[in-house]
Amino acid sequence: MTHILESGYAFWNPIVWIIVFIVVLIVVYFFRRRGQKEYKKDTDQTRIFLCGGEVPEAGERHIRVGNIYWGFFETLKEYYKQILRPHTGIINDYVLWFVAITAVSALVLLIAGLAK
Amino acid sequence: MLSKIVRTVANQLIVFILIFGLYVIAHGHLTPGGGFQGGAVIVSGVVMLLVAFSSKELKKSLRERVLTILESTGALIFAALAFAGIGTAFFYNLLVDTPIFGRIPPTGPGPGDFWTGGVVPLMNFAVGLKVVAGLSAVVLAMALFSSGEEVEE
Amino acid sequence: MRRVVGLILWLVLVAFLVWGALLIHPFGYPPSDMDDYMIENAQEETGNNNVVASVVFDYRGFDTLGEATILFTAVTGVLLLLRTLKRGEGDS
Amino acid sequence: MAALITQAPILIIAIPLVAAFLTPLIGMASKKARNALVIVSLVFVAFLVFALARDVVINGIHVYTLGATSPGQTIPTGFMVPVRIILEIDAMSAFFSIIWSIVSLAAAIYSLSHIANETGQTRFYTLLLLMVTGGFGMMFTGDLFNLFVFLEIASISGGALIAFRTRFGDTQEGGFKYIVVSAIAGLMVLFATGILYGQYNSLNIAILAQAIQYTTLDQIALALLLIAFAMKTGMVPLHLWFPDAYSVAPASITGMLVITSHACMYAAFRVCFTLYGAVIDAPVVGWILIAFGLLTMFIGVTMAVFQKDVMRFMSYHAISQLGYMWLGVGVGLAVLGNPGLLATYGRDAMSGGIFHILNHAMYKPLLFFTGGALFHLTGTRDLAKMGGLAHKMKWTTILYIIGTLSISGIPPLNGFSSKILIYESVYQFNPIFTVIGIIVSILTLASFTKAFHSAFMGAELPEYKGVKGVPRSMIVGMVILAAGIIFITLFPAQIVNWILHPAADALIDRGAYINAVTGVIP
Amino acid sequence: MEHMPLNFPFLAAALLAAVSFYIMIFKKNLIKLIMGIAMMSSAVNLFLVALGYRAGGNAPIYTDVPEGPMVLPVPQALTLTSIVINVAVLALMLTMVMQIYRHTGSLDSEKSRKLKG
Repeated sequence: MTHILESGYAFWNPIVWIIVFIVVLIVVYFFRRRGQKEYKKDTDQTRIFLCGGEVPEAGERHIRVGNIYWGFFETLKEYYKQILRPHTGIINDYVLWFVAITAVSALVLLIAGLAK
Repeated sequence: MLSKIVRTVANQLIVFILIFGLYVIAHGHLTPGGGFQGGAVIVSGVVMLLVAFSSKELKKSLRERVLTILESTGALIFAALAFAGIGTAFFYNLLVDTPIFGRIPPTGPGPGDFWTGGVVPLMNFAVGLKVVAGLSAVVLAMALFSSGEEVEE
Repeated sequence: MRRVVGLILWLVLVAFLVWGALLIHPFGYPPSDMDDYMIENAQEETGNNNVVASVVFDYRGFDTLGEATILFTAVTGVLLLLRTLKRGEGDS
Repeated sequence: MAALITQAPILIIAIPLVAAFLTPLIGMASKKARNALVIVSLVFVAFLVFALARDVVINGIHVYTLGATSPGQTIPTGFMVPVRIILEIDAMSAFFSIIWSIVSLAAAIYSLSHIANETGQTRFYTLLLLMVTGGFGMMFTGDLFNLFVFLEIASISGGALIAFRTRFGDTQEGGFKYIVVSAIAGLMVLFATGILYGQYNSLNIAILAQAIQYTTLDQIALALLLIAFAMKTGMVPLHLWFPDAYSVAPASITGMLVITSHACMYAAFRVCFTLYGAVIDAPVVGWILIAFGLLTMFIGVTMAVFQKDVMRFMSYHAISQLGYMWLGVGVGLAVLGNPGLLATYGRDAMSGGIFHILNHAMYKPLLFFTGGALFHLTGTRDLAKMGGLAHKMKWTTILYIIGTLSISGIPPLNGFSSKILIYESVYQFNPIFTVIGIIVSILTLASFTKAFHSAFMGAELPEYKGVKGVPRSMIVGMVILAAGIIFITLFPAQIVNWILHPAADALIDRGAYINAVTGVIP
Repeated sequence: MEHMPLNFPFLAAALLAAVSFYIMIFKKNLIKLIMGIAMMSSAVNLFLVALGYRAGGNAPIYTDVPEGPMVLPVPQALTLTSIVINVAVLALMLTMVMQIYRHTGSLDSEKSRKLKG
């Protein structure tokens, strides 16, 4: 039993990948060793620097979910307006969707059956 | 809580409803009927009591804890009767040709013989017990909830 | 809008249902291999005069066990949903 | 042991059932005994499932005739069609039952402390065991009406469990929507069963598959069955009930509901490949599945990026992941009539879709469990109220990262190995589908990064200074699934060869399924 | 009985199902929705029983049965099962509607919804 996952015309072997990943980690670690040495904990070096102004509290400092990917949603506003319209949350609409898809797929199957 | 006439009549009538329900359950393997139908008949009697007396009155005599125990017992008896035949196959009717309910009726039309049917009459009784306990528990719980009473947990 | 579209699709489904009802075997003359076997052999195999009872509890007894299980499930669910809440977890 | 294997199909269904009947009686006596009963029965069932699956993969299909003079006697002597209910387990059923056993065990262990301070725990565990029974029955039965019965068992218990927290109003609404949708789907399945029974006078799937002729009535029945099961799996645009129900349920139940939707997907595969396999208009139905699959992937993920409720966000991701499975299996179905293409990429596409079911069944319950842990600590599902929780829940953060990397297909985790199978086999069918799949994967990673930042990252918030850590049994339940993820990550090829190719072949080769009942040795 | 040209019982089942679908699509009241589901289940039960009828048949019970053909027993068993299943489903649905009414004070499927989007 081979350890290589053949897929179409490529293959995938996690063990080799992990070994390569570890090697890369070691190389990165050696680069990091050659960095600055005079870093000290619990001094001004570790304090947050905000243009010299005082740093706000944890609650205000945290970026809430509403503000993440603002530009993405601003760009796709039209798409989301369209896509949110069927999501009404009314149970009758759910039944209507079921009826619609059943009727349409039955029609498709029937026409395909007649075509044959 | 309805008037005294209704309560008296209900008290008398419940006996006949119980007898008819038990008849439907017991003859499930001979005549139309069976555990579910007879159980439903008996539960209709319970609903009559619930209408005649208030749910608070009925709660004194019908504890939901007892009903839960009865329902689980009925289900367990049914499952055990199904398991009994597992030596050959699950649900194997092993009581045919045995002293208990084991007689084979003559083929073709004829008068029914009560001691036939193998495990079927026993399963009818188990299902009847289960349906009576379960449905009356549901009806009682709904009545208690809608009248704002405490429903046992 | 919704009403019109819904009516159209509903009519399509109704047409399918009615057409299917017309296409089934003529009423009263069903194909019946399996059922004839049960009607003939129910008395010897299960010792029941009531063929329906022997189907419900012997031939298709597993369905009946599932049916009883569903009733048990529903009763448990109803008693679970209608339980009175303890102190401290009122509506919120 | 041989006798145990012979009786295993019914024992796997009956043991959780009897345990569920016993739970109310024992729960009155002591809580500890009740929890022990639940865990022990599920562990024993898992052991039986693994033994049975091994035997099925080695020795072929198992049949179990209920109530016959011997379990192997599917047809009464001197007769040509079976009259009794037959359980039939092939590699596909075994595969799904393995998933179900693992996830239900993890969910039960997770529940121990997740619902520790709620009322009605005994009934909760009773319904949980009944749900396990329903799932196993759906996967094992070879009888169409019996499939409907077990579908109803799983649906009713699931609906009651969704509405478990009765002190919130939205749980009742979600449970009601789930029950209504399940009732309609079940009634449509029953309608189709009646149509098939009226034509061929049999309820056994194998016998129906032998006799079926694809008349107009059969086409209507196929549409009813396919769309009913697709609605239960949550295929766009029939997914609208899906987030409503999944977001309000207790997290352990949400993890199990994912697998019940997979069980309905199994039923849909069974209908398409086995029941209608000989006569079905394969390209048309395959393209229907592919189109709905692509729609499901894209709309699901775009809705998920938008969400702010953590469980709802994960539910939409569950929807979009279901699309991958529909896509892979749909491609396999579209080329079913063409042995050459089937050998080139169709079988790989189906294996990829089924492999994705396995991976999804591991990482999606894990992610739902982490969401439940967040709810357990903060008491809210709103991501906007969370932040800096990595200080409180270190284990949960690590497990969440594992699940995130896995769901968004980052190598070397298991999501990647199934997605590469799907991508490269679907690419030979139509390159556009692969592009869409990769875009969906990118959006998945983006949205999970957003949720990760807003929930775990950042400084410790003042309102969550006092909360305690996540209880141990919840961690254990999550670690079981994470261990499954790591195992699949390390040995993808072995799993594909051991169980996935047999499962795909079991779908393709319907003759074996029929012969197992009719007794004809090919 | 004579051969029916138009399968009236099957037509009745189909029309009953159609009416119940109409109710479920267009009636906003939750109780009416449940009524629609109950009608749908009775339509399915009628369909199943009608499937099993055999012209001029008696009930398949050998106890003092007159001579003649017997109707098919399996559809009756299936109908029995599906009746009990639908009873269970309806009981659970009504319970949830009671809870929804307790929480939102409304039975309208538009007013009593919290989950959307």
